[in-house]
Amino acid sequence: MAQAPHWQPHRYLPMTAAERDEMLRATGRTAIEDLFTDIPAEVRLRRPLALPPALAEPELLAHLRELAERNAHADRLVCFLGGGAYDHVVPSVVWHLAGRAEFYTAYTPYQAEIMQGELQAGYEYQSMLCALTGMDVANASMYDGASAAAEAAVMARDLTRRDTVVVSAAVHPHYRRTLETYVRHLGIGVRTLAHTDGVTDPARLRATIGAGTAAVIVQTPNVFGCLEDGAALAAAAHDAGALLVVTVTEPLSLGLIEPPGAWGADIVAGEGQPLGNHLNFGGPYLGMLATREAFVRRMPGRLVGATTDREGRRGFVLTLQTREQHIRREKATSNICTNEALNALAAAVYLAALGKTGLRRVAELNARRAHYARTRLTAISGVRAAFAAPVFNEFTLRLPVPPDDLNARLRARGILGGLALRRWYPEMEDAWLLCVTEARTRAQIDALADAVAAEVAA
Amino acid sequence: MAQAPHWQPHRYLPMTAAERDEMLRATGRTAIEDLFTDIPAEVRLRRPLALPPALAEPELLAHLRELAERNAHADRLVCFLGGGAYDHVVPSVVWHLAGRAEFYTAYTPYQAEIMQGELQAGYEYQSMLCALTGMDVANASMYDGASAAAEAAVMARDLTRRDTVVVSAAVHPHYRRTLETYVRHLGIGVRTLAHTDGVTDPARLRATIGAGTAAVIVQTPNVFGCLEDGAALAAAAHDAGALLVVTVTEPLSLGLIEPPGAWGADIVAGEGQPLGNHLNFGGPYLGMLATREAFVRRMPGRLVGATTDREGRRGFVLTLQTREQHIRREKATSNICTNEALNALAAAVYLAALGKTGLRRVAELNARRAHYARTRLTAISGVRAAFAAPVFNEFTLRLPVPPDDLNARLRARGILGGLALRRWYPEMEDAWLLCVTEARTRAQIDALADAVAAEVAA
Amino acid sequence: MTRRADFPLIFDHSVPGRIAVALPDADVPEVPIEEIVGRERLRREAAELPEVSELDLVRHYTRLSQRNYAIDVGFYPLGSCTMKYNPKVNEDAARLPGFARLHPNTPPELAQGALELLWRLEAMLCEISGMDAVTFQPSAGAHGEMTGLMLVRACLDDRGERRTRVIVPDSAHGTNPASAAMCGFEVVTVPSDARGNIDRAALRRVADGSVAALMLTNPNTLGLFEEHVVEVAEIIHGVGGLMYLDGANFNAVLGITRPGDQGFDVMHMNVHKTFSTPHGGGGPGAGPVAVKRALEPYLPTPTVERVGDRFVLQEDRPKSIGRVRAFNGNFGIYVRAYAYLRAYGPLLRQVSEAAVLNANYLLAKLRAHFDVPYDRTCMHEFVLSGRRQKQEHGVRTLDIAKRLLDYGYHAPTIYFPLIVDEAIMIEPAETESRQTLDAFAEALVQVAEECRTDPDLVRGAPHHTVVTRLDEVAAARKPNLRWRPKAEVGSRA
Amino acid sequence: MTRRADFPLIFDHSVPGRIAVALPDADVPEVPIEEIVGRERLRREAAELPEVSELDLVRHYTRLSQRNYAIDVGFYPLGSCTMKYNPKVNEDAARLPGFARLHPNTPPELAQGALELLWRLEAMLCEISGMDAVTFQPSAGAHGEMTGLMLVRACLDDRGERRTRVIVPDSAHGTNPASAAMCGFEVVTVPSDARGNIDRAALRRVADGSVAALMLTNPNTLGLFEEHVVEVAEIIHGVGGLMYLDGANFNAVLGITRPGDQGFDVMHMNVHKTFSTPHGGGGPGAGPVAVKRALEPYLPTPTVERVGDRFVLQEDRPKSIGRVRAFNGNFGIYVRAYAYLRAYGPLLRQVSEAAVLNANYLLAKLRAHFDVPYDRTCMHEFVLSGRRQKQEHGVRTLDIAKRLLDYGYHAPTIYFPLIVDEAIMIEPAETESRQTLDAFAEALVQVAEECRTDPDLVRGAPHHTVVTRLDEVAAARKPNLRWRPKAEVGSRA
Ligand SMILES: Cc1ncc(COP(=O)(O)O)c(C=O)c1O
Ligand SMILES: Cc1ncc(COP(=O)(O)O)c(C=O)c1O
Repeated sequence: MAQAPHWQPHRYLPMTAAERDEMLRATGRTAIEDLFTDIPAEVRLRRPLALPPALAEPELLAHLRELAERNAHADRLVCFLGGGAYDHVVPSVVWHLAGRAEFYTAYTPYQAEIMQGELQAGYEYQSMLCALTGMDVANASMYDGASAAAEAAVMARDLTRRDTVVVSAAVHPHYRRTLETYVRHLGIGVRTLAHTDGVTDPARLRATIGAGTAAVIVQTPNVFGCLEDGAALAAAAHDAGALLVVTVTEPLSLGLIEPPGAWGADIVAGEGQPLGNHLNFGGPYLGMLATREAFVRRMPGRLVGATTDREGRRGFVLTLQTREQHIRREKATSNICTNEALNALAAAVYLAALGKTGLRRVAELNARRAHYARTRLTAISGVRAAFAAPVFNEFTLRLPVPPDDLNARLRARGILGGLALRRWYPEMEDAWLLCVTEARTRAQIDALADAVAAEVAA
Repeated sequence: MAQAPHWQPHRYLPMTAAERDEMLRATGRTAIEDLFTDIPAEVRLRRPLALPPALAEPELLAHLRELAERNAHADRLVCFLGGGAYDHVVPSVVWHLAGRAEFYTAYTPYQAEIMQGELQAGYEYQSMLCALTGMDVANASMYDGASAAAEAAVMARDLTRRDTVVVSAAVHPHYRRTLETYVRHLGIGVRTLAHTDGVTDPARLRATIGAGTAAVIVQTPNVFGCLEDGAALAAAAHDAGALLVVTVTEPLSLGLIEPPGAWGADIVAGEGQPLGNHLNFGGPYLGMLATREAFVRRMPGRLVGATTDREGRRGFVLTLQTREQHIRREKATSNICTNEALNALAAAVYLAALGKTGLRRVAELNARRAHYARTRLTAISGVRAAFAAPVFNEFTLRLPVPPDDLNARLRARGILGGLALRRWYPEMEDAWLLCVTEARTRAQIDALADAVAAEVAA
Repeated sequence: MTRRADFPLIFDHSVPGRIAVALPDADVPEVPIEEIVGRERLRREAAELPEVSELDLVRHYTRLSQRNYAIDVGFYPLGSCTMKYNPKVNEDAARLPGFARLHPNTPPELAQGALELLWRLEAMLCEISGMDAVTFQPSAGAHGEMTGLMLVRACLDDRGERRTRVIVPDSAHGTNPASAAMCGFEVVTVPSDARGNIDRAALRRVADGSVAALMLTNPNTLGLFEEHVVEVAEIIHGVGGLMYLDGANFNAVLGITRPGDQGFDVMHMNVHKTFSTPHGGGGPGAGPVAVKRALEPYLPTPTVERVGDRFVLQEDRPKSIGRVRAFNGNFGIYVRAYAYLRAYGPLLRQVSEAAVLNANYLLAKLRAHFDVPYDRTCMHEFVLSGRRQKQEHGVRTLDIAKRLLDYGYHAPTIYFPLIVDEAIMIEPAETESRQTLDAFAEALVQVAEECRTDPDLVRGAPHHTVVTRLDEVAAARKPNLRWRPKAEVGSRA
Repeated sequence: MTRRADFPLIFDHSVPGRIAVALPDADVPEVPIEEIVGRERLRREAAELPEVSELDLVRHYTRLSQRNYAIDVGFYPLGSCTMKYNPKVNEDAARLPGFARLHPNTPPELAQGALELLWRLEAMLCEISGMDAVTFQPSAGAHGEMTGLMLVRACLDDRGERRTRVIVPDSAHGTNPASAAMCGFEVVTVPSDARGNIDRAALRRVADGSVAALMLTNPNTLGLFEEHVVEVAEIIHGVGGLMYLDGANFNAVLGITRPGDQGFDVMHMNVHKTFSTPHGGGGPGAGPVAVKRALEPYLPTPTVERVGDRFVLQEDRPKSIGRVRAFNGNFGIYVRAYAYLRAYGPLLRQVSEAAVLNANYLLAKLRAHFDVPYDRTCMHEFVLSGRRQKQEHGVRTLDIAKRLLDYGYHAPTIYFPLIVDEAIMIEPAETESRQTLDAFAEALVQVAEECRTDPDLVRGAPHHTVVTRLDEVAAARKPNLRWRPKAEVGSRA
């Protein structure tokens, strides 16, 4: 292969053609190709990559703007969609801070002495997550809520040495699907417990679990928006010697609702997106994972710990790394390495911005506005609440018209309607899952109710 | 006045009601009002300010977005407007860097040892501006191009001890108007020299100036887009003992055009917006001011100089401050204090991003695309070039229809047309000033030409 | 170890051929460039700009930024400069494409949102100041001073009065006399009295028919409210002069007292102080000027006006002084100021209450350790004197300031106002917490202690900064104001 | 002087009643909150979150950020991690509201732009890798490994083959065996040969009908290209196993050779390495998995497909392994990766050319000063050994790494791969300039010199960082993993 005749300057590449030649010379080579002679000739690519031509920055941005504009994002349609991702207000400060280059262009803090920023932020995040969930320890993040729940199941198996997990049908279906994928080859069985009027029935749970049950997995608020009776479920699980894994897709609920740690959860796994992270069409989000102190050495994921330097000053390091794959390899608690540190940082900034009283107030705001919306909508003839259980900021309605049809008609009125639950529960043909956060104004709720009333009557 | 009963927490105010009371006590007062007793009672405001109620952040942003969307900005209409502000590509890096909090939330670098970032950036800006203009020294910025030109006139008066300035009618009218305002009360006379076929005629200039002329002020490219014969104008000015002040509203032209320093300018004053600064509906921009070394002590504005610290390390300080108002008070070279440091920083980042070859290339791109547009447009029957002089990225056309009418029709096609010069030169009823930068693609230019052809024929 | 080395210049990173942007092809017919602009006009030597890759560029400026002190990094008690928190959401607002990408020559009918913003801002500024109309042209405080005095001049000219003098107290900021000079006025200085107010007797002596205006800062630069401002206004108005307010300290009295009610005819505001717009390390700011009705005809062009339900840029102002800059003023800064005011609404009063309380609280903590030349209730700031430290320990205020840098603080304003010997001017601003004030007071008290116990330590400060004390004298004596390409080095200074 | 003090925690700034956000009123009819959620479900004690003002918050995190090393701050030669420049424009793209504000449950017909982006990205990744289909579900490299091995498993199960073992070379990253274990495979380790390739004789010995897959990293973790990759693939395919590529080092061979052509059946890519998406100090990343046609039926749901001129999220995949996370993967990261690839186009090859040349250049400069266990032409990175320094001067590689911090550099990866004694793994990446490499080489050589002349200096490093060497042993022995409110301190560990 002859040396490529050209070297095209590129803004991301400092190397000039002249430098390339000088550097080649310094390594005793004459052509770039000399560096690739270890590659068997028959698998070298003899043609340029068939990729669309390089774009200069303005063209690139114009193209991406065009793609972005072809999406009905939440600044364009008024969003009443929930179902595992939530349109909350993200205060401007959050990403002004989390978006600082020193944070987002760093790697995992392997060299603690020059990474105190990241490490301390991680420690603070862990602390706030413990406060939020009422648990003893939290790790520095997992990929997302679904994978965190799956890893929690594996962790429960390791802790209990039992091999079945029982999961409520009212747990988000993506979480259940992820769980099944994760445990399939680990000899862990998954049993799904049907819901009863939108919640998990403790009595039925008792009847389902037994000596082989490693964990019971429930979610609250659950996929229908209903609050579970956590204490009763915990008692049922514990009575059978199983652990209770609690999944939370809407952590803002914990500003108002008694946290899992207070009613007996052994592991809390959930989604941190609602804490200062954007919707991002599904990611990056962050998995939250918190547990009891006794279980920490069985925990997957990165942990930051406080320690001291040679002068006795406080400092932070990654710790308990013997759980992790780079040391324990196939015996590790998990394979997770890169996680979602930056999103965890954003969550910490968000929680600190709200603070103790602000969190409570924003949670109340969610509950009040959702309650108002539910009241207004169920006053419409033919529309009724699907379930009786109390809710936080999501609730399920039964509609007299197909939910997808209604959504299509709402769209024309600038509204992104609720989720047609049939997508996940085929038997729930008329069920419509609506979400109302603090980002929805009363005027928007009224407009929704008026629109639904009009379309349902039409 | 009784103590205001409430203290409402606010996100920008750390003080809590409890702290307020404790702190009052620490100062020996019991009420906030006790702090304001020096204010004559009769001028104390006895009512709350009649301002619209406080907005939380999401409402605030929604309101501002709504206002912003009611403007036909350059991402919405394809912009062919110039006339002193230019729609160039601003590389993403520029404001990622200039927008760093350590830069934009700093004050003027009075404490040099902790402000080396700002100071060094200022020194580098001055250096790049010298390179760009071909001058010896540049200051760290003025308010904008117009005020810089006005201050240059005052500076020329001080240097020459003469009291008339002659300004070409082809200098941007805002600059001339600003000049007149600035010098009116200083005993400086302003004479305007009519343009000749869109440029300043050196022979007419010679006939106009004399022993009382402190400065000749010309602009290139001038307000019609035409390049002036700078060398001839400089010779004319110098032969009369006057200084030549050159105004530049489009510094990108200096990537391609011989800089004023090379053909005899004594002071270069101009607008730095095109160097990495956004259009911002007119500001913040930055005034550029550069001059000969001999004149530096007569210069207005901040100057950064290199020096050394006690260990002999290089460092930077604000220097030659004896020119300035806080030391010289009414004898200062100017009253300017706060200037446009951040915009100058952005300009420096922009110039460094382009670099020596990039600047030349982007300047060529402007010239080529403008040339192409001019060629296409003047091929339309009834449309002709107003002037014969060479141009950079702006040019004046004569139209067979009223320019404002054409603009209104172009708008419907998504185009923000050129400037109807009649706004500034009432006698030029059919003149249309068009600007074509590197941000305009060939397709956009073709669309403009097609639209003009269609509308002019219609 | 490279720690002692000079921090490199961007030019040091330059390698011929590098570039940090991608430029599209011209994609138009190739025409020789000389044919377009003419060979004789072509630039012969390319400008000696650095040639760097995008990463080099990013790293250079990121590292430079880390060598800068800023409000977001720490406490900034720089008196008179009002370094308060700059809300982040305001930055987002100013960057909305509808504002940032709006061309200033856009026809007003296509810029209604921007004009409405300015129009609403004007109404709010009038309510807060007690004035009647505002110009947005001036780009900073000093620019506003000049503009305001030109309005005074235009008004007096219009009345046919040839008044030549402007009175400025000796405590005034340097921009005040400089601005007066730029308007062709003669500056008359009057002293302050023992309580830090303007000396009314002296004022009466100079107040006559030649006085165009008095420029007053209120609260003044000692951080004190002019107790007799009403009387002072009467004196000036009595001789036919106008009252100009340097509004740099307006942040102390928002919602508490209004300059328009105190007798001022014209004032500027520093939105980069009072209304929290970031100072940018030396600008951009904005210095809108507010006037009473009588001065309105003279305001610069354009003004923002409402006609029916449309907003226009009014250029047709026959008595206008003209322009003081191109286009519509620092619009992007006004977006931020507007956002700030909308975030407070009538709560704005609390800004001043907290600013003044913070200042008095800090003063109480420091009173015992420094001379307090005018010991009154201060407003948003106060002035100490380092006289004692200088006389007793030979430590100058400059040294104390530099030593504070070692403690991780920005220093207060020093040697201003000029009427206080070894002045130390401290302004905490309302956005600082009590904890921050306590810690700062402790540091300053400790420095005062060091002046006694280890004066050399203080005189040698700063010790922990990226460079130690810089030689300003050498910088001014042999100015080195720019980098030059290697070949040129030494050829000129 | 407070320099020695602990840097405060955000909790240290907390004061009851402070808040950094403004919350709107509920503006809906007041209903007692217990009636809404039920009294027994109400939270009894509010979460102990810090209460701070907006400025306190900003300052805390700004200052924390300054205590962090990052690509934008300096050189980051962290082998295997590929710390290259993260283009700024990609951040702008990802923040466009059309992407950042797009709800994952939005019906696909309302998210056509987002889906088209993924669809186009898939096509580009296939072209670069020589594979046929891609899943975007995995959130990082290790997640991709697990997913890829599950695909292998699903495929073999589908063929009715019960294969239980996965072969992993001893040079592999720890995630490889861990991922295999998470899929229930037994891990078989094979050694490397003297040239740093996989030992083919040993491989042949373990390769039998029980082998599900070989997990290979190529270029491998020694920075060397597996010279016999084609033969190795033949061995594995010969026994019916599949070839898995850990694509962490893909950045070395973009446009030069394609895994699909080398015989790999499935691979993951680390877009946070190869395609420049920022690592965020530990994520978010993305680990898309690319497969040959035979494995496509098993890909997780959903996949992005084109139907006519519309794009859909295909959930109906009967043979799919299911999901490995909720929603559509780390979409925001893919926006950046897409932007990166569009900025290069076919020029992408130069990325690898420059990365490999930079590495060989740096190796040439360092060869004389450290042991080079496998002295071949390296790819994008190379592994030195600190054996000599340890044996001769008693200085460990850890010390050398810490000492480099004093010179202002991030340290290389150390003690990985495990097969090299005192490993020092250096990856310069293509975005670094020769000047940076020269300066870094100089520093490292100087540290090597210090190992001889002043070993204690090195052993005591770092000396110039915000904290000195931290006690990791104590941290693990008595874990302190969270702050607790004062009252609680000591009550639990
Ligand atoms: C009292 C006073 N007046 C006027 C000014 C000048 O304001 P600016 O810097 O905005 O021109 C300042 C600012 O330094 C000041 O403190
Ligand atoms: C060779 C190799 N394989 C796998 C991984 C794991 O990738 P991730 O951190 O994205 O999970 C890494 C990253 O550290 C790596 O270097």
